[in-house]
This record gives sequence, structure tokens and C-alpha cells, in this order.
Amino acid sequence: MSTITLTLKESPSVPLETEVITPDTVADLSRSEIAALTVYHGKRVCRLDDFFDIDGEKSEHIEIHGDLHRVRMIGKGMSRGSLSITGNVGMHLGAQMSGGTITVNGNASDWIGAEMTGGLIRIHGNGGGQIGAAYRGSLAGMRNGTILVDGTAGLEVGMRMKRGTIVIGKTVRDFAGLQMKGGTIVMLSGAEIRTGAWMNRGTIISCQPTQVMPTFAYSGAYNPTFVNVYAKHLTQYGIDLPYKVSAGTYSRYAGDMGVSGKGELLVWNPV
Amino acid sequence: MQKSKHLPAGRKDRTMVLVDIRETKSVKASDVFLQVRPGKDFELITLLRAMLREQKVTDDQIAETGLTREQCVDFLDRAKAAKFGVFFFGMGLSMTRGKHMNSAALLTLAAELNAFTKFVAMPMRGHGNVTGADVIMRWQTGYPFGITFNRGYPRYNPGEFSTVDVLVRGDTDCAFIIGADPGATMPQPAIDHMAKVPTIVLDPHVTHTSKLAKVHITTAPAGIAAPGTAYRMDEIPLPLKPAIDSPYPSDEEVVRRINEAVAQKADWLGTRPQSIQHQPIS
Amino acid sequence: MSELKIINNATCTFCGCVCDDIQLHSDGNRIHKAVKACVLGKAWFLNHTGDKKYPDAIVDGKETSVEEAIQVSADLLYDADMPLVYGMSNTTCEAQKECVALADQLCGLLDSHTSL
Amino acid sequence: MLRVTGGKVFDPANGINGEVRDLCVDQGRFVGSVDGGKTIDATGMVIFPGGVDVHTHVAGGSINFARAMTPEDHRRTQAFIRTKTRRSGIGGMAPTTFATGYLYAGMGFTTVNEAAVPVLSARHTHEELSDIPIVDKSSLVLMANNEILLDLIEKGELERAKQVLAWYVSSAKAYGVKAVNPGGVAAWKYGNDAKTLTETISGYKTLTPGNVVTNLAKLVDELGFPHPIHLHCNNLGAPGNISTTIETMKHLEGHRAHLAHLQYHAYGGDDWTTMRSEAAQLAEYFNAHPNMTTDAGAVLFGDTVTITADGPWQHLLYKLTGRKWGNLDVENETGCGIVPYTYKPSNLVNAVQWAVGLELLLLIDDPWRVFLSTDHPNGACFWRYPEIVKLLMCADFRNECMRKLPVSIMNKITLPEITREYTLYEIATIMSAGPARALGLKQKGNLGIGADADIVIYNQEDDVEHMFGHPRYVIKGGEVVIEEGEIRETPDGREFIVQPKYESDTEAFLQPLFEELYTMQFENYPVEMERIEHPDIQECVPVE
Repeated sequence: MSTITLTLKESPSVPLETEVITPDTVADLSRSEIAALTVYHGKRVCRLDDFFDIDGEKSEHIEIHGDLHRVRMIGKGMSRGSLSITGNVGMHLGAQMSGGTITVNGNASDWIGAEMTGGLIRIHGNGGGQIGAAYRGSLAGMRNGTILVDGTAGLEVGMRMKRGTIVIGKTVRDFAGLQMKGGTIVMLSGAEIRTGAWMNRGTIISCQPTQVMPTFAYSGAYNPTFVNVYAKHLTQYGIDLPYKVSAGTYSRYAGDMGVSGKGELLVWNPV
Repeated sequence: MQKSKHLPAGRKDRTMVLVDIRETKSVKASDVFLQVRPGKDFELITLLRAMLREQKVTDDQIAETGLTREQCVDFLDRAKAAKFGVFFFGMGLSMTRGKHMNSAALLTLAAELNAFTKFVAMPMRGHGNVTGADVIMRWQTGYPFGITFNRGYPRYNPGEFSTVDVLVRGDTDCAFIIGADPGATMPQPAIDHMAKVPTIVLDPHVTHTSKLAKVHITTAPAGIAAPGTAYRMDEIPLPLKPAIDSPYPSDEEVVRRINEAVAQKADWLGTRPQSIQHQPIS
Repeated sequence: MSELKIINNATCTFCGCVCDDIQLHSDGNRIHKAVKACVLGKAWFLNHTGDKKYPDAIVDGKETSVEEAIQVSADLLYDADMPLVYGMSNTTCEAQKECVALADQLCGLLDSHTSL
Repeated sequence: MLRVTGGKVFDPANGINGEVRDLCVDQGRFVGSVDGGKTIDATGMVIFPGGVDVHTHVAGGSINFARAMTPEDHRRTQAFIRTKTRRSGIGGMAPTTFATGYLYAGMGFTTVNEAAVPVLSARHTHEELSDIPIVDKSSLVLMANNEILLDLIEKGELERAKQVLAWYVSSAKAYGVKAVNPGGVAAWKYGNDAKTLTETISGYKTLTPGNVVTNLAKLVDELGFPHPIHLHCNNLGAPGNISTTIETMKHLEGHRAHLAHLQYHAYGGDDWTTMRSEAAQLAEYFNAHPNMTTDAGAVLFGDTVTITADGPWQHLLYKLTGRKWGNLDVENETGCGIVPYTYKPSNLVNAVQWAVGLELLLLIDDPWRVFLSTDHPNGACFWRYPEIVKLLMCADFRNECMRKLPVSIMNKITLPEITREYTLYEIATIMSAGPARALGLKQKGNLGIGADADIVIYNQEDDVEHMFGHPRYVIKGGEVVIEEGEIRETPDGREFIVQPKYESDTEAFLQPLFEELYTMQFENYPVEMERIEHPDIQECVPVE
């Protein structure tokens, strides 16, 4: 399997917008065509090879190396293939993507997989805010797909998401699942505050004790069957979601009553 | 205070409810004071929304916010019975943890109260004419703040293009500051970045920001020595009537001259199309 | 000192209320009275004078002319890859429009106090 | 100097129907002949006078609120990129001011009338209007819910009311008077509405919407504004509102009137499920009463944002959609609601609305009395007018579109029975000559000598939607502003205003009332003439 390798020459001085770095764009392009793709360095219109050394051509598998924290929109809208990134990466990674896989060995900034409709994003480091969220003013965030973050995450994770799965390994900041309409957020290490605020539907699972909004009503403890199914599904990514009755139960909180929501927050209580 | 067909007795026909985390001088001027626990505004407003739609909430849940059930019920009764209610909110709400979501909570509560009576919410804007900046940016760019033109047309994303974030991340390489003194108010990493890049300041005073800037230009104070227009926080524009003669030019004149000087330079826009039907990026 | 003039229904831009019922008594260089203004408004009107308290312009710590400072500013903004135009609270709508035009022309960032 | 030669000219105001004529322009106006200058060879092309929009919402507090509410639309829509000489802009449901000018000019419109301005927001509105390039503008102030004026009408002090009305229009630097849901917006301050013409308005002892309608129409005629009262009837959008609309038209007998967006006022039925078109009934009454003009307020399927001073209606719409809602209150003058909305062909109500707009345009016989509009942005965005032109000119296309509607609405609409197709001459009438005449703008909507040289030159095409959406040239005041889809120049437009005279004691009468009711100072309220960019004062001639 051939691969296109992009190596950042040096970190740009201001944000670099590179929505052209997707498998869809480069799949049929020669090396020189890839080199000539347009990127925006601040207000300047530049070529991709002004910033990247390019190796390989005509492939839907891309590897990117370098300190990409100011490089934004990588993989935006991609529908197939793979992107493998080594280094920290900037905002809007995989936003609005519909398929394919993105892997990051490093941290990623805000808006990972925002408004995505399909595909898989896996961040081995920390994620920023607004993961899988809706852009300002939009009615819906991610509509399907999977986002897995091993580390921490920022504000408004899964804001207005409709379907799909987000799993965060370490602590999540405020407003996880804000105005959520469906889908599942798993917080392996719990969250700070205001989890599930204004959620209408959907499920938030916290594997650690976490603060519950006063507008959520406790409605019993149990071991829902679907968590069982979910846990088995997540084992393929090496994620360990507790579900065994022998190990504990989930406390179920229904809300958000502030919006007459029918969402649920499940908090794991180990035996 | 203004009298009207609806409120012929002026102030006496009005009820003022003050919500704060501590007793301030404004308590004396108000009819009801609600002392909310610090950092619980969002929870309180969301609870009120729940109570408004007759959801069952427990006393414990209410107590978390620092208020009692009686206080909440009394407040909602007053709000629903009002002829015309207004929420005024300030930086205690919009600049504390939760930020824009705290404001959004109050705006939504106001909207929902319209099922009972007429209700609106209005931010108490801080300095002078910040409302004017909002209003003008909206009609000229479609967005109120947090804008980039780097693609040749406006795009919006607070958090990405808003100044504190831009400066803290080091995403700009030249800052033009007018009618503000971020050098005195912003977080230190933002100030450090302003000191690192060439910064240009227009202000009637030599400010903290001027001191770290490469360029400072003294201008006439707006409304005192410079004429023009300012927007009240309810978006009503008012004419300014300068009372003193300033030895300095107005902001308007200096920025126009900078615009003219930039326009003299070679164009870098070059090969971009004149319009695009659908924007490729959000 | 020139003759005292009275300006009725003047507008105060210290805070967002923008009261427009202030009566100002001014000698052209200093406002002596700001009738109907609140404590904040009085301080705002009475603290400004027509005196030349500051240099016209400063570049790199040295006093210079406005024209020189404008040229330097234009060069810096033009050369930048991602210039930022920020603030616009304590200024007029007319200046704000020029600021939006500047950011548009520069293809830069534009933001106001609102985002704080 | 400019000469346009060889084109087929459609100039209904001068009775010219497709004859080949040469047009000569000097100093921005049509002249008999010119010597030298540029020549445009328009052989084989179609020439119209510049389009005139009699009813649109492009500037002011409410559309500006709508802009702030819809960033998601700005992101997906057309963007105009900055050039060395031209400002950037965003199109879409609520375009930015610069883009508004580019988009109107881009489809051959050179004059637009902003139809709803509260006096308190007049200063703001004029600021926005001056940022709309290329086109000429006018604006109408909202007067049918103004407390001072309503009190005077209730007391029967009509002479005083006339003076006050003149003062308001003069202070706002407006062009005429708009009445929205007379009494209904005032009643909304009590959480009520005014749905019939004869019920007393909340907060008043005897005053009815009918009194307001008749008296405002009379006052506007007496003051002789070039444009008659511009009326948004009570009970907008509600099933069965045809009776309110006919009742309103009866109250207008003996006066000139322009009824805005009648599409929203021509419904039968008792509720949303039984709602049907009453366009035929409305058109029959309208055809027999030549004192009135109207604009269609047509609906096209798709996304838009609805904006109106009709607060009660907007709150209902918000509850129906469950989407976003913005609400503004303009002190004692008026209010405004804003709700983003999507018209869907599968929705029975929307399908009826779509049909009613077209039915009115097709069933009202006289193209001089019914004009092209979508009540932008309420029914659809103005830049979609070419789609309506195609629906009017091609019965086959209309039938094709009707096939996408639910079968169950076919007995609720008249459209399937209508075979009329508009001619180019009639299109020129409803798009330019008619609205210009209704606005009382003699220098617009015609190609006669002395008129403003606003010319649209189209390639004659079978696809009329493409033809009207892509003029070959647009000439504004003798200057080529659009050429083959490219924006060439972006000159400032003018603003048409009236300055009616009022008795010298009017201000002394108003000031104490004003100080009791308003939160700003009387002196700071009127908009100074210097604030108007390129004012063009039009004469007032009282109507007998």
C-alpha cells in the first residue's frame, strides 16, 4: 500500500489552513500536483510545498509529521482513506468528515470531528474543546461516526450531537453533551461540571463519580443491557467499559429537566 | 422615571429584582434581592426553566443554588404576572465560568417566559460604544465579533478568532488596538504576545498597551472632543456632541488615513475569484 | 480662557447606557460641569481636557508626527501575515466603520471587546 | 455619455413593447441624442428599465438581528471576495449590506424600498442604507402602533394627528408610511393581538384597527406622499384571514393604498389542516377596486428567515417551528420578531402559500397593480426573483412544480386551473414600471427622456430563470455596474425622502408627550439631513 508522506518544514508563524490535506483531494494527484495545492498562511495564498516536504503520490493514505499545532482543517470533509499524524495538530481536524480514519499520535486542538457524519478519529493524546460539536448557530453536531480521545478533553464535547460515539479517556471539562440530541458520550474519568446541560436525548456514561446538574433526577441504579453491547463494541479499540453486575451498577439520572429532556446520565458505582 | 399607558405610576408600577452573589449598594434600589451562590447562575436559570415547565425538582436541588423554593416560586410568579419583563445582565454572568452559556441560559428563560407574558433580555454593555461595534460588524460582515477575513471574506468562530484566544495562542503577527486597553485587562500570556509582535495603539491617553506597543498615536476622545455616533446598549444610535477642542485628530481620521496608506500599496489579493457560490470551509 | 458655552442633551459614552440628557458647561478646553451625569459620567467628562498632555505619536519610544506614525502603521499592518484589529469600545461608529474596512482590506482578524 | 443600440426595448411606462430602439444617456439620464461616448451594441438583446422592489427588508434593527441569528447560513452561502476596490460580503438569507447591493444589481434591480422602519431606528437604518452600494433606496416608517398617534386618532384629533405624522416622517427622513398589523402590535404589549377590524384594541376605549386603517390612509393622502399608505393587514398568515383582508380593503375605499404581501392574507379554512387558497376571491375584489396596488409576497420552497413587526405572529411561528426566535421591542413605537424558517413542498400549509403567491400574480388582471416581491426575506430571498419570473412565464414549468406538491392540496388551490403566461412586457411591468409608479418615482421604471438611466440588458434565452438571473449588462445612472456577471463599479446610491410641512406648534405639542414616553431626548430624535448619503427630496402633492 503506497503512502503519501507530508513533513512540515517548520511550524508556521500564524495559522495555516489546509483543508486540501484529505485522501479525497490527493488520491489521484501526482507529486507535483499535490505540491501545488493551495493553502492559506494567514492572509497569504501559498502552495502546500511552501510548508511541507512531500513524498509519494496517488494514494488515499497520508502520513503527516511535524509540529502541526497551527495547521488547521486537516482531513476536513474527507470520505475515505486514512490520515496518520505524528505530532500535535491544530483545530478542525476531521471536521465534517463522512468516512475514513484519522489517527493522531499527539494532541489535537478544538473542533475535532465537528459536524462529522461518519468515520473514525482516534487521538492518542489530549483533545480540545467542541469535539464532535455543532458550529455556532448550527442545529446539529456530529450525526454519526466515532471519536476516541485517550487523554483529556475541553469544553462542550459533543455539543448538539445527534448520533455517533465519543469516548474520552481522562477528565472532560464543562458542558459535555451540551444540548445533546442523541448518540453516546463515554467519559472514562468523569467530567468537571454541567455535564449533560440542556440535553434532550442521548446517553452520557461516566465511569467515575461526576458532578450532576440539579436539573437531573435520580431514577434508580441498574445495569442496562445496551452498555453490555457497547462495552463489547469498544473492546476492539482497547477501551474497557465496566458493565458486569458483579463489578457494580450504574446510577441513572434523567434530564435535563430544564428543557424537558429525555436524556440520561449513567454514573458507574463499583461494588 | 418614564410613565406610560401601561405603567402610569412610573417606578411604583415597576418591580426590580436584583440577583447577585453579595449584597451591593444596588440592593437598596431594588424591591427583591436574590443572593445566588457563586458559580451557580447557570444551574439556577436551568432550574427556573424546569420549574416554569412544571417539572418536579427537589428542595435539595434548589438549595444547591443558594435560594429557597419560596424565592424561586415568588420570582417566577412575579415574572409571569409582569406586563413586560426585562432581564438585564452584566459581566458577573457573561464573564464567569460558563460565559456565553450563562448568557444563553438567561436569553432562553426570557424566550420561554413569553408563553406567559412579554419578556426580553438585554446585556448591560460595558464601555461606551461596544454595542456600535457589534451592530456595524453585523451589517457589514454578517457577524458580531470574532471574525477573520483571511480568505477575502468574513468568517466567524469565537474561540478561534476572538482576541484573547488569538493572542494566547500566538496566532497574530501584528496587533492594531483602538478604543481599548487590553494591556491592562487581558491575561498575561496575551499581553506578552502583544509585546512580542508589533502593536499599534490609538488612544486619547498613553495606556498600558501603548507602553508595550511599537506605535502609539494620540487621538481626540470620542464624544468629548470628537463628533460622531454611539449606540446605546439597546441598539439605539445617538449623536455625539463634542464640548472641547482637542489638539489631536479623531480616531476616524487616523484610521481612514491608515486605510488610505495601505490602499497605496501593491495588491496581494491577486488571483482570488470575485465570488464563490458555496464556501468550501466553515 | 474663552467664553463658557452650554451644550444641552449631550451624550455620555462612558458606559453602555449612553445617556443623552447631559448638560455640559465647557470653555472649549475643559468641561466644568456635567449636569445630570452620574458619578462615573462626571469623572469621564471632567477628566478630559484640550491640553496637549501626550505626544502626538510615539514610534519605538520616540516622539514623532502623526503622519510618520500612520506610515509606519500601514507598513507593519501590510507586511503582517495575520494582522489583528481589536477594541472599538471607546470610539465612534464612524471610526468603527473605518476599522472594519481596515480589517477587510488587510484580510486580517477583526474583533471587539464583546469577545472578552 | 453612452449609447445602447439595437436592443428590443420593453418600456411599459411609454408603451414600448419589444420594439428596437436606441437609448442615449448623458449625465446619468436618458437624453434624445448624444455625440460621442461609449456604445453598447445590444442587437438581439432584451432591454428593461432597472428593476424596482416595492417591498423588501434590507436594512435596520430587525434584519441586522436576523444576521446575528443565522451564522450557519452565512457559512454555507455565497461569499463576495474583497477586491482592491470592492468590500467583501456574505449573501444568503440575510445578506450583509454590501452584498445586498451586489445581489440586487446583479439581477438588474436599481431601486429598493425598505418597508419597515421604526422612527427610533431610523438613524440606524439610514446608516445601513448608505452601506448598500449601487442601488437607490427609500424607506417607510412604522406608524400604525405609535402611541401618540393612536391616542390622537382615538380622540378624533385628526388635524393634529396629520401634523404629528408629518413631523415623524420628516424627522425619520423617510419616504412614506408603513402600517403593520394596525393596533395588533400595540395590543401585543398586553400579550394580545388585533385580528378583526372592528374590535377595540387592547389598552384603548374605542379605537379599532379599522379606525387606524381608514384614518392613516386618509392622512397619507392629505399629506400627499408620493407613495400611498403601505399596509400589512391584520391577521397575517392565519387560516380564514381572507375575511379580515376584504374587510380591510373596504375600509380603504376612497383612498389610495398599497397592500403589502397579500399572499399572507388570502387564506380560507378554519385551521392549519383545512387552510386553503382564497386568492380567487381576493383577486375578484381587488380587480374591481382600482384604488389599490399590491405586491405578491410570494413564497418559494427552501430556507429563509422571517422578519416582521408582527410580534404575535412571530411568537406563534416560533412555537410551531421550535427553532430560534428573536424578539425586539421598540419602546412605544413597535416591536419585531425574527424566526428562521424552511418552506417545504411536503408541508400542506407551505404548499398552499406557494400557490397563493403565484395565483395572485396570475389572477389580478392588471400588471400595473400587482408587483413581484417575496417580502424578502419572509417568503424567500430577493435574489430568487428569477425563479418566480419563470413560474409566471412558463405554465408547463408551473405544472411540473405542482406535481411535487401533496395531492391533497389540489382541491385547496386554484393554480392548476390557471393557464395564463406572462409576457416580457408584463414582466417589465410587475418588476419595474408598476412598482416605480406605485412608489411615485417618475424617474424610475421607465426609459423615457429625463428618467434615470437605469438599464438592464439581457441575452434573450429560452431559460428565463437563467436569463433574468444573469443580465448581460446592468447600467445604473448611466454607469455600467455589472457586465457578464462581473461587478464592474460600486457607486453609492441615492436615498429618496420626503419632507412634508407641519405646523410650527407641532414640536411644542409633542415634546412634553415625548419626554414622558421616550427614553431619549426629543432634540436627539430627528435624523439630521447630513446623515443621509445623497438625499433626493421628492415632492408631496395632496391627493384630492
